[in-house]
Amino acid sequence: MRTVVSVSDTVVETPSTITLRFPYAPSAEPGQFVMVWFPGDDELPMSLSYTDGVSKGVTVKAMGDTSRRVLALAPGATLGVRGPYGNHFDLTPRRVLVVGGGSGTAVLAPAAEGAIAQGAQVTVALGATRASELLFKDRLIQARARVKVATDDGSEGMEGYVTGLAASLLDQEPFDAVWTCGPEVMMRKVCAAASEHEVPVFCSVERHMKCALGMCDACALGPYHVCIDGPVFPAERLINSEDFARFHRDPSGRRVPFGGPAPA
Amino acid sequence: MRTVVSVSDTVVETPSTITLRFPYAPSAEPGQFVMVWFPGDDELPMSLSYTDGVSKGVTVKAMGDTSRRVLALAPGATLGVRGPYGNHFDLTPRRVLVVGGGSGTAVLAPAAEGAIAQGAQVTVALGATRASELLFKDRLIQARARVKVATDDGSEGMEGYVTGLAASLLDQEPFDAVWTCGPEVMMRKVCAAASEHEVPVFCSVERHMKCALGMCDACALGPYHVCIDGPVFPAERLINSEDFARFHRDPSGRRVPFGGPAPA
Amino acid sequence: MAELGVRLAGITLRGPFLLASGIWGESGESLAGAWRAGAGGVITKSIGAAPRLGYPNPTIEVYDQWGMLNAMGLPNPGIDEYPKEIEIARRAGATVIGSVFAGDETEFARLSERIEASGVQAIELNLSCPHAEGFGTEVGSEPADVERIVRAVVQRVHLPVIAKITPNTPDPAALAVAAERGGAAAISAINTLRALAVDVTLRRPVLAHGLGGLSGPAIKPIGLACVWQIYEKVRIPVIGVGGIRTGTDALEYVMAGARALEVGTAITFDGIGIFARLNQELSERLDALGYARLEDAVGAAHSPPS
Amino acid sequence: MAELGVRLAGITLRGPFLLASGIWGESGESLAGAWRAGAGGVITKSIGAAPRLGYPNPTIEVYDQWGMLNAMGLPNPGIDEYPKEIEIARRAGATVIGSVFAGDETEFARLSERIEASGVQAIELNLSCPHAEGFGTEVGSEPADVERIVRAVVQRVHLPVIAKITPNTPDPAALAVAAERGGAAAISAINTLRALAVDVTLRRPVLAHGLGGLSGPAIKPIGLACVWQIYEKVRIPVIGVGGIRTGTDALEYVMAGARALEVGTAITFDGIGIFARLNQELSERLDALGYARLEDAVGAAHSPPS
Ligand SMILES: Cc1cc2nc3c(=O)[nH]c(=O)nc-3n(C[C@H](O)[C@H](O)[C@H](O)COP(=O)(O)OP(=O)(O)OC[C@H]3O[C@@H](n4cnc5c(N)ncnc54)[C@H](O)[C@@H]3O)c2cc1C
Ligand SMILES: Cc1cc2nc3c(=O)[nH]c(=O)nc-3n(C[C@H](O)[C@H](O)[C@H](O)COP(=O)(O)OP(=O)(O)OC[C@H]3O[C@@H](n4cnc5c(N)ncnc54)[C@H](O)[C@@H]3O)c2cc1C
Ligand SMILES: Cc1cc2nc3c(=O)[nH]c(=O)nc-3n(C[C@H](O)[C@H](O)[C@H](O)COP(=O)(O)O)c2cc1C
Ligand SMILES: Cc1cc2nc3c(=O)[nH]c(=O)nc-3n(C[C@H](O)[C@H](O)[C@H](O)COP(=O)(O)O)c2cc1C
Ligand code: FES
Ligand code: FES
Repeated sequence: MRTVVSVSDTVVETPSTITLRFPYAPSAEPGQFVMVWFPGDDELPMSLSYTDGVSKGVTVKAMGDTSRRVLALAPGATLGVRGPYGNHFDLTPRRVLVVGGGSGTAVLAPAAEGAIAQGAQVTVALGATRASELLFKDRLIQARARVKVATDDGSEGMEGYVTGLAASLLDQEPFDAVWTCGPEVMMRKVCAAASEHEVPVFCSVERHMKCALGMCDACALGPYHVCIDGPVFPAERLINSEDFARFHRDPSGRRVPFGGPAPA
Repeated sequence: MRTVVSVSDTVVETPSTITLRFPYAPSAEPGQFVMVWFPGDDELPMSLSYTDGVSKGVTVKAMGDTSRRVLALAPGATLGVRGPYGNHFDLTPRRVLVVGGGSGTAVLAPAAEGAIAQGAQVTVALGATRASELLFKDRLIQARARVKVATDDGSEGMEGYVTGLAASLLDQEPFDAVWTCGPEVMMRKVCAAASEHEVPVFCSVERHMKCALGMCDACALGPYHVCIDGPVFPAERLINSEDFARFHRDPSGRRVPFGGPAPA
Repeated sequence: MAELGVRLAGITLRGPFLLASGIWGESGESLAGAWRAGAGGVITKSIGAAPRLGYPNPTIEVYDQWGMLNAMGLPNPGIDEYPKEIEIARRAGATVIGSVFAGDETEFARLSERIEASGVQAIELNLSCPHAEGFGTEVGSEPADVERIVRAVVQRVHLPVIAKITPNTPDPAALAVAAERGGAAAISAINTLRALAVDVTLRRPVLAHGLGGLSGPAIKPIGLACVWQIYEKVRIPVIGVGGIRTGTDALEYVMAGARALEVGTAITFDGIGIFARLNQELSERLDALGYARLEDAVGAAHSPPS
Repeated sequence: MAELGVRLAGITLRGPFLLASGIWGESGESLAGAWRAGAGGVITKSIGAAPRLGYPNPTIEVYDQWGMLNAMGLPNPGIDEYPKEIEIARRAGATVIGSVFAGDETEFARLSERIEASGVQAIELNLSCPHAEGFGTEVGSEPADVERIVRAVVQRVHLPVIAKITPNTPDPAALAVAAERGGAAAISAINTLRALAVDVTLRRPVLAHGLGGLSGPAIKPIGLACVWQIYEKVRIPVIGVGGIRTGTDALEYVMAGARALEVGTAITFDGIGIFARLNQELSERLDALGYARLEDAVGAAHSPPS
């Protein structure tokens, strides 16, 4: 069921982020993810940052051991890929606000491109810790999105969190939908801001994944399995959840607070 | 892989022969056989005596324990059926001599009908021990075959073996092909008679069968497996064989002479 | 409509299809979801003494529609945390069976007491995981071990104890007989078959753990043989598991001797809606064959109509 | 083109794909036919002391493309008649391996002597048929039994002795180690898995014998696990068997530790032409991965590239 592919191109997007392009035929929609096996290392869920045609791509942020090693991969490296899995963004809304925090933009970029190609007006609130970590800014501009930037340290655009930027955009103009991906505390804030204007929000959520087939229960989030019922959820499925932005499950299945102690 | 079917009709064809009709959808050609499971009893290879449409049929001659019990079956009896298996008669020759001995006619009748439907002239040399054992005489006449009869006891038609009848027909007129099924000694004689006139002969051969899938080797006949390479063989594959009309294999795989001692 | 409810080991199941251990079984909400989808009962993930992360990914390999290989490595939140999840499932009204795994009879007994206290209605002992060092088949392959473990548990709990048997054995009935002797109230058969996949391009096993367990349609014939053999040797009820995907699969198990059924891998292929479909299909099958109650068909193939 | 010839247990095989015992193996002409079709060697049907009719039909059940169930019941012409068949295969130039089954070590030794005298090049002991009372798994499930039988044979014959191991065991490597200790020159793994099919309409097992053995693609993951485990514990070569249908299947077995392969059920699905195709596919696969010789890939998955 896995296809072993050879990396055709690598692009270092930011000091901590790399895009791997590889030939992978199965068709995919923006929002879907694949399980990527880095042989000898882990197999990890990764959103497709390029969904069109055969040359798919994932954009990986160095987080832990495996993803740090991914940063060093070069063309010719072999990966095992399965998927795509999960649901995807509905690209029909006409005026979309995209709110991306850090590597969350990986999954939002192809969605923004897809919507624009269908005639939508897309505004992107792009956030990062600092200017050098802004992901896909040029790509989004080239796709004719209107890109607004916020950085924690003010090295580019607005100083502060992207949530503030998003809130002010929502105050200024009407949107038909908000798409967001990033840390759940960030997404919760985006949901709150959008709900004031009654704009529907779709959040791409991450949970620990093993099977990606709706079987092992690793990715359980309330009554949902993120791998098959998500990763894209309408805000109303999340905001009243006890877990959203508060708890996730570690690989043992223990419900642990975000940022809480690592399991034994 | 088996379909359990319910017998829709039974026709007692002769004192020792019964036709069972049952619904069975897979398409079949005249000459092919099915494996028929009589639950609680054996599973046996049986030529399809009716190949057209969904209402297939087999015509069973009481030989041993199981087939004797088959004679008592009534509509509503359940059977397991798998197949059809094996090759079939080529129905293109224009002038065909059909030579049927006893229950061998079961497989020849649908072939004769099929050829006639395609415009062939079919002559049938029909043999049996006695008049009451003549199989499918009326059916063949109704299909517009020219039917000639021989019985061992002279109770109908020519007195003597059907091989003599066939030989005189071959002497009298030209044929493009001979189809035959019956005891192998009979078929060997038919082959000999036809070869004098250089008419190609096709024999439907029986061997002990278990898998019917070309695996278990039970039906080995020289380099062939009757279940997948046959049951219909051109004479030239048989006449120089050491086994044809001389040896068969018992269920243990032992090569034993026809009519020889039953295995321990 | 044929009656699908069964009595099993002293408990009443509203239907015969149980959620198999290890599928949708780590979180209480998932257990509740399987119950709401029509499961007759839900079996928890096998729970151990301490939280366990399981093996690294890749943990699974899928073979088209006929099978699946997994080596999850018995990840579980541990017995201290897990009762919270059971509580959620119970509040949803589910009949919950607690599954536990351990390395010896002392730990099995201790865990069983703990899980009993959490409000489950029966306890299934995982004596059969084929790929976890020190657990599963490693403690469940010898009849004497099975008997000793079951007895130790039975002496400490009041709930019915179900022994889940491995198919990686020459004689599954001997293991079942040992469990019965030890006091088991029922047998489940089977767990997965030890199996492996190799990626020839990468020159390594596909699963991070190497060896895993095969489940899904491909193991149904093996599960049926185990249930058949066990049914002939024990008096306690047998729960059939392995490759069940249709009502006909279920009925094969029932006629081979199963009184209830567990469903795992098929959920991956068909979604949780499979429980409703299985109830429907089995009921129709029974009706067509003239059975008023599922229980009447149990073991039917051992004395076929003449 | 990668070199497919292998040395195995002192004999040289022109190619790694052997005809598995029980398929095309009752008649000498069929053995010769498999050889002409490209088999690297042909293994006879398992031969016993006396002619044996086998079980009544139905003897097989096919599961779509993923598996097959059989209970032939070890039909065979017996050791007195069978050498004639071997002679026919030998005259065709085939490398013939004689398979024998017996109920105890004395009979195994006697049959092995007889089959040695008939001119085979190696002897495979069927210690693993899962459905013949008194034979197969019934004598081959305990390491001590395996060791004793193999030793009794090895003491009486000069040919290399191959022990064919059952997968119906918690520890296939223990059986292989026992065989090695007894003097086996190679191990084949695996035979079929004990299995059953029930016809729910007829309320009875499908096979006349009830229990049978599962073969074909579905058992490949199980065979791979056995070969993997055995390879880690013995020094003698391992022959992989179970579900091989493509060159990739074969290479999985090779990388798991097999030096040669047996092919059975796939012949039913694909015809005897499968031997030519397998040689071709395996050779291409090896070329693509940069292996000059099949032997270089043996066990490769045990030490993956870093
Ligand atoms: C649907 C989905 C899409 C994702 N898309 C992307 C993406 O496009 N780009 C990107 O950089 N990251 C993405 N991630 C997150 C990514 O999978 C993890 O950040 C990455 O696995 C870190 O791996 P590591 O081994 O380096 O970290 P580790 O050192 O193993 O752990 C660091 C953190 O990574 C997370 N993580 C580790 N293993 C997994 C796992 N199997 N499943 C989920 N999270 C895990 C955990 O939160 C863990 O605390 C996605 C996750 C999900 C669930
Ligand atoms: C391709 C093929 C087509 C056939 N078509 C017909 C047909 O249309 N009508 C018909 O009456 N008969 C047909 N037969 C023969 C029929 O299968 C046997 O005569 C029948 O099986 C006798 O069964 P029994 O159990 O009553 O006999 P038994 O008492 O078991 O044995 C009597 C004889 O029947 C034969 N026989 C038994 N079992 C088998 C078996 N599994 N495979 C082959 N032969 C067997 C043997 O020659 C045996 O000596 C066909 C056989 C083959 C191979
Ligand atoms: C991913 C996965 C995890 C499993 N985990 C457990 C477990 O924790 N405890 C257990 O007893 N069985 C476990 N099993 C085995 C199943 O409960 C079941 O016995 C087996 O999968 C056969 O049934 P199936 O073919 O319906 O899946 C697991 C199976 C799978 C596929
Ligand atoms: C119809 C059939 C008959 C078999 N007979 C024998 C036998 O006589 N002796 C033996 O050692 N194995 C026998 N086997 C087992 C095969 O040799 C082989 O080990 C098994 O089928 C797995 O390989 P496969 O999946 O390629 O068929 C038989 C298998 C089948 C399907
Ligand atoms: S990752 Fe296994 S259920 Fe979602
Ligand atoms: S019946 Fe088995 S090979 Fe023909």
